[in-house]
Amino acid sequence: GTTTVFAAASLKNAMDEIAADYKAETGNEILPSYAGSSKLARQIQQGAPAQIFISANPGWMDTLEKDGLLVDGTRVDLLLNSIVLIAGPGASADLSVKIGPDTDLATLLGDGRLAMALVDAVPAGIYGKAALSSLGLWDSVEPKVAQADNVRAALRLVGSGEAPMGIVYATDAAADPQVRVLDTFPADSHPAIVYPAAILKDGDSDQTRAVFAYLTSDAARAVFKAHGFGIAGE
Amino acid sequence: MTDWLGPAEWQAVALSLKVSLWAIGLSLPIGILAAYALARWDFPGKQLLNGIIHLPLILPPVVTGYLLLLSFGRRGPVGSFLYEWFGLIFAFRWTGAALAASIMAFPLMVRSIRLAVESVDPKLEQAAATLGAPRLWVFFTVTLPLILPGVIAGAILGFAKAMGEFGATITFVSNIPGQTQTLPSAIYTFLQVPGGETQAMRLVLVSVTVAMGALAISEILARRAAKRVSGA
Amino acid sequence: MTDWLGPAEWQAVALSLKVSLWAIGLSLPIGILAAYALARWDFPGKQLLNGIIHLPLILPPVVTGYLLLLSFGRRGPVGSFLYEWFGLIFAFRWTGAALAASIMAFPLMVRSIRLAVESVDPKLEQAAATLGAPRLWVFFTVTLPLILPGVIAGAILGFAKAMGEFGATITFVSNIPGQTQTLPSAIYTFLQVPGGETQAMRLVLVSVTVAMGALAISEILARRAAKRVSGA
Amino acid sequence: MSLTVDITHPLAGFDLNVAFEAPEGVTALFGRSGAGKTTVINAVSGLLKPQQGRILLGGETLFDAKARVNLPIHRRRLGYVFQDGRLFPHMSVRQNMMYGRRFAPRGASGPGLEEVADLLGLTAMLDRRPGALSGGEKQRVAIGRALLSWPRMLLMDEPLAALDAARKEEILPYLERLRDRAGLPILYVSHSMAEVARLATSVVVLEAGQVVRSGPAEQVLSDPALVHQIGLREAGALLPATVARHHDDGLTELSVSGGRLFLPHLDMAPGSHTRVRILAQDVMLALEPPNGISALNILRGEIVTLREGSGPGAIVQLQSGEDKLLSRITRRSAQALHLSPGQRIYAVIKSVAIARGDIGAG
Amino acid sequence: MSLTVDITHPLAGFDLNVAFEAPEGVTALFGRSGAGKTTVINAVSGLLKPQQGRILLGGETLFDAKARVNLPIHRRRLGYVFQDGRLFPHMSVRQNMMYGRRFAPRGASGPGLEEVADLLGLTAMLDRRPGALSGGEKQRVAIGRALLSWPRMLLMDEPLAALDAARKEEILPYLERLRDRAGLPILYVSHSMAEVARLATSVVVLEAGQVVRSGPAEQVLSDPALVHQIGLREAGALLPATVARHHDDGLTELSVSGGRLFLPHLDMAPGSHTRVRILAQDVMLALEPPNGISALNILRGEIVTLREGSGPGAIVQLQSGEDKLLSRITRRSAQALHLSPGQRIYAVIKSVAIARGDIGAG
Ligand SMILES: Nc1ncnc2c1ncn2[C@@H]1O[C@H](COP(=O)(O)OP(=O)(O)OP(=O)(O)O)[C@@H](O)[C@H]1O
Ligand SMILES: Nc1ncnc2c1ncn2[C@@H]1O[C@H](COP(=O)(O)OP(=O)(O)OP(=O)(O)O)[C@@H](O)[C@H]1O
Ligand code: MOO
Ligand SMILES: [Mg+2]
Ligand SMILES: [Mg+2]
Repeated sequence: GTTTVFAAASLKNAMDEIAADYKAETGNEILPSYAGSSKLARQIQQGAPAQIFISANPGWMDTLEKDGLLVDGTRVDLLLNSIVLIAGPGASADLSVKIGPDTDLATLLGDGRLAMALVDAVPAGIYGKAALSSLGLWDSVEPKVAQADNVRAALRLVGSGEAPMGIVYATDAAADPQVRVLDTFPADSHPAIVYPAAILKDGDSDQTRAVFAYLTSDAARAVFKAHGFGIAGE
Repeated sequence: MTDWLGPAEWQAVALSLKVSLWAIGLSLPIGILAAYALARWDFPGKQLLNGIIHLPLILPPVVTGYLLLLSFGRRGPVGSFLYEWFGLIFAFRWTGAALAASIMAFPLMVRSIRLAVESVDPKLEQAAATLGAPRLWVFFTVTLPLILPGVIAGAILGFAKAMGEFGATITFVSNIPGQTQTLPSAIYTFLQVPGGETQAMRLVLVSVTVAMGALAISEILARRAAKRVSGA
Repeated sequence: MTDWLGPAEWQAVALSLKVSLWAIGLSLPIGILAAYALARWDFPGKQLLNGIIHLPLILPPVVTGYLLLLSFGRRGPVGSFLYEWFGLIFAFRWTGAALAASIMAFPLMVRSIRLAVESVDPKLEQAAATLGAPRLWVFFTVTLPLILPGVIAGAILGFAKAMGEFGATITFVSNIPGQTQTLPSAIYTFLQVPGGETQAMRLVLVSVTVAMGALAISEILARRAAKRVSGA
Repeated sequence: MSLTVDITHPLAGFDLNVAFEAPEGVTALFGRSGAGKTTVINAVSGLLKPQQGRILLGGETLFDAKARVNLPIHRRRLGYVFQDGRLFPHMSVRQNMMYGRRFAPRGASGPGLEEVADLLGLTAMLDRRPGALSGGEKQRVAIGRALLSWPRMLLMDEPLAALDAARKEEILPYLERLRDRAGLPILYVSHSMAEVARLATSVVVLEAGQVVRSGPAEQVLSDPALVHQIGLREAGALLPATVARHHDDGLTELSVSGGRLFLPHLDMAPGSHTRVRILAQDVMLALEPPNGISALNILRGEIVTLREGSGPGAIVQLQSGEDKLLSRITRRSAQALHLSPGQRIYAVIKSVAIARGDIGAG
Repeated sequence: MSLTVDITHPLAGFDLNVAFEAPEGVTALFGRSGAGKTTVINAVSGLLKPQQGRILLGGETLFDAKARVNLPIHRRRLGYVFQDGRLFPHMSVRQNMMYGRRFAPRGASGPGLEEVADLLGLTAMLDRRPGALSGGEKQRVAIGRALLSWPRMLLMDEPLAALDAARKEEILPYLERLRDRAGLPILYVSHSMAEVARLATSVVVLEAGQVVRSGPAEQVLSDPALVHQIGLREAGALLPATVARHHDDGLTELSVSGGRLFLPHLDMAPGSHTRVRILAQDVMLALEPPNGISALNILRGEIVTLREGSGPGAIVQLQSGEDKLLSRITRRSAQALHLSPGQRIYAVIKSVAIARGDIGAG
């Protein structure tokens, strides 16, 4: 049998690997469907044939929970992530930035742009804005922000040299040799970046529970870690 | 080639072709009818129909997909009706992808065909009528052959659009490999993850190749049709 | 109305209009030229040109945006050339949004116009030549007026597409309020957050209203042009 | 089967206001360019919906504005040869010609493709497309297409204008045979008086949308008042005639009410009725029967009217037997011969001037 | 300015293979439907690029396959009146007619819009679009458009086919004046022998793509061998004539080499040269000069040849002065009069049979 897992797009590499492992181990298939968390959540609201949902955004999981679409008690915080400030290929090698309330990010940017995901809509952008705000940097930086529709697009803006710097997930930055991580935002500068997971009411079955259990198994955690994620609760 | 693309990717290619061909095949007759009606008839609500046909072009695809999800989804009014009466399910099936593709391609098809209809000289249709041919016969033996270049152009535009459609599809039917993961969805997914660009570009290449092939065929067909129409 | 939409949203409406009008205005002449060339001339690489023009339709918009970024970005070969020689910058500017919109709209425009060119009887152009008119004059006084309905159809298709374009635009020039935040970007943003639907639908309504207005105007213009062409 | 037309319709320069009765046979619509001929035919065919009036064919109402009757075009079954061709560009000549055949009702009959293609000289080009045909070839295909739909009536708008004299000579007798054999009524527009005189049983003269004269061809064409409408060179009389006998030297003798006429051999049985056209300009007048002259045909008559024109010409109308003849001579001759109404006179007609083309089997 | 055409081009049914010289004046292309007339004109205009050969106009090479010369259409400046109209549908009649004017080179001159519109009866419809014109009106606009472009030469493909006799009568003299005044050469296609005879200085007869006869109009038209090509009814001779004087009763006296002819008043100064056409069927033969007959014109002649046709007719060619006349009579008459070559004879010609339309100012 197959189990359909709706997963935030940024989980693709890790989930593909886990699905392959799972199949090798059990012979059963995990069918992942990747898209933005908001899309997936809406589809679940409309009765999508998914059994498990992993969101990059606790907000959408809250919505589904309120709608009563989750199997009670199955929601867990599965993964953690952090956001980092990155520089592109154009930046001089000795550029180093330490993020703090005194960082003059606006000056560092010059007439360049700071690439972020949509700061009011996409999780990575929301976290980034929260971090900059709490550090008191937002007001000076805001006019220089270029918002992309997702983290990868923001990463690409930096990687291609279009924007000198950007704010992205650590997982994304780690995988792109074009960019260099300047610094990680302090964990307390923004709400914890967690990826909640849950079993959906329509999809509850033994098999689903087995897959869900596998996702929290050590084997799966190792894979997630290898892709740069943190494990919630560790 | 089989090595070059993984099975999931081949699946996406096959699915995209299936979805696009069905999308065009089924919507073409309706498109021709709509184009003919807009070009030749006057009826109340004509401008409204024209506007509705253009909507998918005007709206961001995500919105179209969202509206499709709301109306054709399992819980949506149209979706539940179709399911109860005809057993038709669109949501999260390849049929839904085809529906999304055909709706996105529809305005392109209709415009092309409508232009072609408008350039057919009604005098020829009148001549056919004086020879005793009823309207429908005139349509199939005179009008349709004469608008064929426009129909082909519309079909190929629509096919290309269907092959490239992504926003509405992923929003409406999600991105489930083998079921609703079309080429563009697969490309999108690759672009979402670190290091996915190369794989994405490989799929882009496949997509471009398929579409170019279709384009070339359509050009040949259209040229042949146009030659017939010019009467030489 | 001013209360109904916030200033940022008004900005988005105004920007979308500006971007779409520029996109169509500037690409229309090129579109007419390309359509004419494809319809009437034979030259090496014709099929290639045809293919390239259709690419933005075939590719998922994100890919088009990405390719635009690679070539028209500051470091891109075309982008750096244009900057050095003409001081033109596309990245993060509304000009880039217009470029993206025009490239996405281009295949739609070209197809419509090309169909119209193909339905112009070359005998009329020949007649003009026998009266002493050089080619360019023939084009502007005979061909162009006769293809006007097609040009208008192409322009309105393109305009509608430009108003709805989102994927390529946001990927290429991102989303900077007042600079590159067009209506679709704003709509998309609202749709990303739980509970944003109402606001999104408000903007959808604005977008639909604007586009329907444009559509209605184009219908009137096209009808007038078609009436002239029919010679009555 | 007769056609009744009584319609009013506004046009650019004037109102079309036409009422006439077209009896069996060929009714010619005659009039200057822009007089409204095509418009009338369009109304009969159903392509134009007149503002007012009605159109009846053989008792059936095709159109009646008051009764809101408007028979659809395809149910009228009128074979229309358009002034502007209108061939289907995407079909071969054969397909064009056979297009209407399947709509002929069961039991209908008419000429076959081979026969018509042969008549029209199209046999060699049946598989070509109309785009690469010459002007006259296109026109012939259009004629064939209308004939082969086996219509109840033919509407022909200058069908022979683009054709050479020889081809016309082949097609005209065929139309005559159709008219006579199938009783096929024909509404015929032509600028050529020769065609009209030959084919028409009845003539309707239009001027700026109004009927200025209509009636049997013999009457209309020999009306001296219409000479200027018809054109000086084309004016002439139509005479009913009977084939008397065939002579060994190839001449055919016809008897007309005023005497005998000799013509090049006619392929008609003795006793059959026909009519001949004698152009006013082909009739000389002589006070005495001339001798030693190559003209074989001399009819005795009496001058009815003598109309002097504005120029140096004069039109003389003669009574010869029961028929009226027209003669166009110079005023000088009229004076030299002291012509006056009531005078006895001889009309000298060159036999060959009564050309084959002017003999209708009517 | 003379035109030299020598081209080869493959067509659907045969190869076009045409060589002729068109001197100043009007050259008529005559031939049956599908003979290749339009194709020749297209080649001259540049619309068709012949496979082989060359085309020269007044010493300038328009086309030369070997030398790879092919002057672009718009630089040829030949006013083409198409067989199929080709009006610009989106322009008013006025705009259509004035379209070519701006391309006339500096220093060129020609008729004005008012003059041409008046001649063609288009003044009232200058602001209408071609779509709502009648067939003949369209054709007239096409003629006007070509004239008003002030071309170096006119190419006219059946320009008058859709027009009524009266309108033709107005346009033909105008074309003659153009031909004479501006020395404008005209290549003219027509199925009407009357038009050809009236206008043409030289005639080229085409048959299935080949030139079967070409030369000065007088020679070609009075060649008894071509009677069947031209059509029996249209055969006739062209005679050069000089205006002798005008009589008070409205007749004009012409002198031809064989004697005198009387015609309805001609608007030409005494002494001016012209030519008259005498149809074979309008010429009767008499052994003695007849008396008391309305025919004014009697020429003395001598029989040159006597050709009996397959039918009951015979074509007699006469020498009258320096000119040759044709007469078409019945065999019976020929026998009754004992006609034989060398015989002295009188040709009786009805004065009015030499119609205005057949007098060219050539
Ligand atoms: N659609 C129309 N609207 C208004 N007027 C028209 C329309 N079509 C034709 N006319 C005018 O009506 C008049 C009669 O046109 P019609 O075509 O009946 O003439 P016709 O007798 O057939 O002439 P022709 O011998 O030149 O073909 C013309 O003056 C023409 O300009
Ligand atoms: N494009 C073409 N390709 C091949 N054959 C052609 C083409 N156009 C015309 N023909 C043929 O060439 C022949 C000559 O055509 P053309 O148009 O010159 O005739 P025409 O003498 O003008 O006849 P008409 O008096 O009927 O107009 C015709 O038999 C015609 O079918
Ligand atoms: O695709 Mo996400 O929801 O922006 O990680
Ligand atoms: Mg007409
Ligand atoms: Mg021709």
